[in-house]
Amino acid sequence: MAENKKHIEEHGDGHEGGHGAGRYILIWAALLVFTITTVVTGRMDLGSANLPLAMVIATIKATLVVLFFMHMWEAEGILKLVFSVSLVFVAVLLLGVFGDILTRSTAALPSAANGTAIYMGADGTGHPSSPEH
Amino acid sequence: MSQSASSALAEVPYRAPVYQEINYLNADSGVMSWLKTLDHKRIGIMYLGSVLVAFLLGGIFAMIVRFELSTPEPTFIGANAYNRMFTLHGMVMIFLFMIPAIPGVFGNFVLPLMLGAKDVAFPRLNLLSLYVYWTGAAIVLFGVITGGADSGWTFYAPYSTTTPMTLFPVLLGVFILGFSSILTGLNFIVTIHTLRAPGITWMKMPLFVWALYATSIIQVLATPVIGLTTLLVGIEKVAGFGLFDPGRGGDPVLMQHMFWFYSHPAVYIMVLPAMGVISEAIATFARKNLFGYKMIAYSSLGIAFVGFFAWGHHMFVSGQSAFDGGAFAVVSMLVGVFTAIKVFNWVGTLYRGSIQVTTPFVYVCGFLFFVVFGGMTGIAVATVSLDVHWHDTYFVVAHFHFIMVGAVIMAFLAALHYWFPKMFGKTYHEGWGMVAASFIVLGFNATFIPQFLLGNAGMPRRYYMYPERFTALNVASTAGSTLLAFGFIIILIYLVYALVNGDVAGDNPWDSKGYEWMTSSPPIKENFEEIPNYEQEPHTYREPGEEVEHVVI
Amino acid sequence: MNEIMRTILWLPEQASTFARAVDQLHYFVITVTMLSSVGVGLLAFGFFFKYRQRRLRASTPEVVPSVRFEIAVISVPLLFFLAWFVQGYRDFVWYSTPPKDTMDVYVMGKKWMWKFAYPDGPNAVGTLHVPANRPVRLLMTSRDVIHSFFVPDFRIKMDVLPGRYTETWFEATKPGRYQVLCAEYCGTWHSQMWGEVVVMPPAEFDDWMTKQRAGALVDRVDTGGDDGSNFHGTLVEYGKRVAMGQGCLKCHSLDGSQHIGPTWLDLYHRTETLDTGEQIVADEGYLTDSMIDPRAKIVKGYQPVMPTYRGKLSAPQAAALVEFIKSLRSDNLDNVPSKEAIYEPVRQ
Amino acid sequence: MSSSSAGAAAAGKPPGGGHGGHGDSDERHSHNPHLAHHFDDIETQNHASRLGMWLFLGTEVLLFAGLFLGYSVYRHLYHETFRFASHTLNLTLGTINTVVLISSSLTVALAHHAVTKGKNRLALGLLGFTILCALAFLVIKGFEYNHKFEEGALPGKWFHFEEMAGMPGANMFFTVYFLATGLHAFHVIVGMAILIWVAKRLARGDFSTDYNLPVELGGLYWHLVDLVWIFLFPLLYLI
Repeated sequence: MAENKKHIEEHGDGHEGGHGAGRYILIWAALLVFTITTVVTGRMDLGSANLPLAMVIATIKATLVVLFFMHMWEAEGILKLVFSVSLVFVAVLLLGVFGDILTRSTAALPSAANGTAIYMGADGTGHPSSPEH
Repeated sequence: MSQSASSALAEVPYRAPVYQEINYLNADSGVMSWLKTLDHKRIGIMYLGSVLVAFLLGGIFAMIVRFELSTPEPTFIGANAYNRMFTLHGMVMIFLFMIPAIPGVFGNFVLPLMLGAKDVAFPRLNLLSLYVYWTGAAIVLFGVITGGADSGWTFYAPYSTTTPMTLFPVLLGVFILGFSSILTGLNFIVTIHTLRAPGITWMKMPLFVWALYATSIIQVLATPVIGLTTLLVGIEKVAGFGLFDPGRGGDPVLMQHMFWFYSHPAVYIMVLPAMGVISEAIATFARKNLFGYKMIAYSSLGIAFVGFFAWGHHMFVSGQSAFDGGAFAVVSMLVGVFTAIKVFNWVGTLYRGSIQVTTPFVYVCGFLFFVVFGGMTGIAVATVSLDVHWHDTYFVVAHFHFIMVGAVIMAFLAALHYWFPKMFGKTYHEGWGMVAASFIVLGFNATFIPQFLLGNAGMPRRYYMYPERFTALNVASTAGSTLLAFGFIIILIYLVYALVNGDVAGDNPWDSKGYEWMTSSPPIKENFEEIPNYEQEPHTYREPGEEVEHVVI
Repeated sequence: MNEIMRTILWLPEQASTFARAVDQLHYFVITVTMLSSVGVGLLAFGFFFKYRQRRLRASTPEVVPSVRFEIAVISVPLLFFLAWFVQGYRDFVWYSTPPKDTMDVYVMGKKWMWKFAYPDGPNAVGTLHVPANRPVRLLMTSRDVIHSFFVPDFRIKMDVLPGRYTETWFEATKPGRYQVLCAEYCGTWHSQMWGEVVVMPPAEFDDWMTKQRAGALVDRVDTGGDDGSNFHGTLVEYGKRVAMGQGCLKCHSLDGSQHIGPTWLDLYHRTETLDTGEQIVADEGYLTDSMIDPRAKIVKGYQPVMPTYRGKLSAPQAAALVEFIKSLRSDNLDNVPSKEAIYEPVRQ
Repeated sequence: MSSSSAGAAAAGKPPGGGHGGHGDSDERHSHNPHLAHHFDDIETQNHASRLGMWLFLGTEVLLFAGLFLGYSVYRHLYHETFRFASHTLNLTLGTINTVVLISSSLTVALAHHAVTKGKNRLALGLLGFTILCALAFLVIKGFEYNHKFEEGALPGKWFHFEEMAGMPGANMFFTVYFLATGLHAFHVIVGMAILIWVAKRLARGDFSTDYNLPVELGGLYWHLVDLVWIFLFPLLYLI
């Protein structure tokens, strides 16, 4: 990638360094393969492994798109920083909320068994609005 | 051209100030030249007009609330009208005034001047952000007039989704205002990265620029979340499907998490620029280098970052888990430390200075007291066990008004007076300035100190009627607010007079070394005839080559 | 000392075990806060006099902080803050972990009243009787929006949410009457959503409880035959209950929204155009007629689909419905607040 | 709506600045019509535009983060229901849509590549294909929505999905489903509008090997649309 870096410095917007259209097609093929993998494995019963597996595949796909289709691989450092920071704050948001959800007592969760039963419906009609009452 | 660059020492003969005849104000004429301008200075001026109208409206709502509370029984408006009034007061003050106030007005006006740039990076986006602000404001006001909103500015579900009032336009307006804020922040970040004049390195940026940089990061990262939250609440209100309806297994506490994920950092969107203003003004009026420049700069970034981890301290008794409460509480303490660093450095700047006593400096002093008291009561309410009693009482109301009014509005007024000559090339009447400042500082204390005691005594916020035992303190608070309002009226009068009939200020009436003063006042349309030389740091009052005493404490 | 500080700070009585502990920390925190803000203010003021400008464009020394100074300004506040946090969090954990042997009371918040229910005792609206020196746990839920159960004298507060239970506990230390306030904004009469905790000496409380149970058995009223005689709310509240029970709200909205039938919001004294083109004012007579013979006068734009309620509604019920409709005004969103304590008979 | 204008403005900024009223006041820069008066050179200006675009993409990420948060919380609370509900969605259509979006991402990247190589006609063709893909995505989504409406899966008071009657949180799944895919579809429409605008300018001959930033930035926005879908697809359709 060293040549690419140099190339950018020389031309500023020259993101098209040493690679051609072939690389894009290669990435696209990889994305398709991953898509098929995730579809096939997604409906298998892998127990608790389904969610992590699907997320790992999605993350790999997203990384490929960001790095190569969006040229993050050869982008200036600040652009990398901007995008990573936004991801960090997504993590912060999830962390703060799950710190609450995972440590709350069961009765204080909205899914508490009698939750909907004691709730009279926000419109005060006394008819719980959910179909699952 | 810059006048102060070479004229420095006292023996320079006195020259009568001159008014820059050709400037950005009269470069083009006609209403359309304003509405279609891409000039950051004119956009700043239009923001100033807009936020002042918003402030006036918010102030009127506040006075209605205060007068209603002068007796424990209904005084002159009904319960629903009262509920609308405090909602409007909060919404208008926060979304229409506080958030755009300092970045939109002074950020737009002085940021490029401080960076030696001819404009912000995206001038069209800048104008668009003003139009988006107007659109959002118009929709909020439309919603207020036709439907009314009585949910409080926090629009907690499920109250907000079930109130009979049509809340949707107001929520939509807030959503749109968010875009204006994002555009401003995005523009500032890019400007600071790409348009610093040669010589202005990161560590030579004026502290106001650092503050705006930190603010912009929050604006860009936090605002989308409130946008989504208002959207979800709005959709739930209108169509009945959102994420927060307990009747369908939804979690209203999730809504509070999402709301405060933005709204706690939003406090720093308001306060950080205010702190930037204070850094600038205190260096100018003490005629001294800033004590601990780097610490102030880094603490701005620190506040911006840590501010994102503290939102849960608004929810200690909301049904959030005790574990999460503790985690958020301990992070909140860190924010306090960053603020403390800044305060020590400001006071340190005054030490051995040559202090020029002016109206903006009075506001700076007011700010110092208020920010310490407001900030430390903030730490007090972040102390979990104490917050159990204080949460949702007037103690909290008083605390955040110390920050919002005591810190932000003091800084806004300081900025308005400090940069008034920069913006218009005229000076206001110092005597009246002092009178108004006294009214405001005294009136402010008289309004909000009783509210701390009310909170201690246990009066919850958003109360239309209250038990008899709270009467005395409420009357005191209402009386104080009258003084406060009176102070603002005086300011309005003398500033309008100054605009029309004020004395010529000259290019640099305060003898400041700030970068924004290195061009004429008011500046020409292109900001600079020639990019100034930025060899010296922005807050250094030592002349080039001059030997001064070097003190380390 | 405690009393002096409490008076200066306008704090209410300390009527629970938690209140005393919290107030100690409160005094410490507030004292430090006041001292430091006044200190900073005075320091700034002092500098302001000492170093005021004596000469135009005077040159000033360059003062910079040493590393030691920087460490000090970071660590001293941090130490204070963390100390507060540690003490505060310990108290909070105490406050959020009820002891094992509590007396449980169920609390239901609804616009704009508090309802208390003992697992095997009476229900009460507005007043909660508890014994002194015995920990009481409150299991709280809301029927509509979020409320917050706040007793200043106990220094306790907890949000009451719909669709789930939150809990709080306290141990009252002195007999007396203490006000309950709603601290989470909940609509028109949020400011009147008051209740009372009556703390009684333990022996007296046991007596009271026994009496309640005995009396309740005698006066027990079944819920069948709902003719209003056993409903202890206002007529408007009764009307609301009737509307829910009869299913009126399946077709008529209360918030002005369009539905199968005309909305009840602002219906009273509204001028309506009938499908015959005739204009009428929806007064008590029209409203009552419409329940008994709904298809006689149909408002323009609506289908004649409402069944008759002749024989299904008693006279008091019809009157209560009319009263309820009258109360639905967009400028007066609901009925008046309940201030008085109302007791409901035992339901077993 | 405002999101669209913000996106378009961010993408369209650099050339816009060049057409700005006072771009010609400075003689030094008259050689490059795309350079705005307040930038020293075109590299800085392009860097600024790219930075602005990435910041905007960052805000988009945070916008969707709120919905992903909602999904995660309710999935945690009602995981059985969510698992069941995801199986009621049409996996075939979802997979086709994924392939369509990934392919459109490829073609938009290739289009930019072609412009930098001076092959404007090829680029126009590729952009046209991308826009067609976007349209196809929306049409397929429309069919899916229609089917779900008929089944009564629209949440709130319309919810009467018999297959899932009585399952707690069923309504929440479809709320997340409709809000997330709806917001995503809205971004597809915005992205399509941006690409049409870029294609129009490309056809007019505005872009060359030297100046093609709007193609790149429009492409970035489109990749983001793809990116969001890459996560939405497994979460909603698979697990």
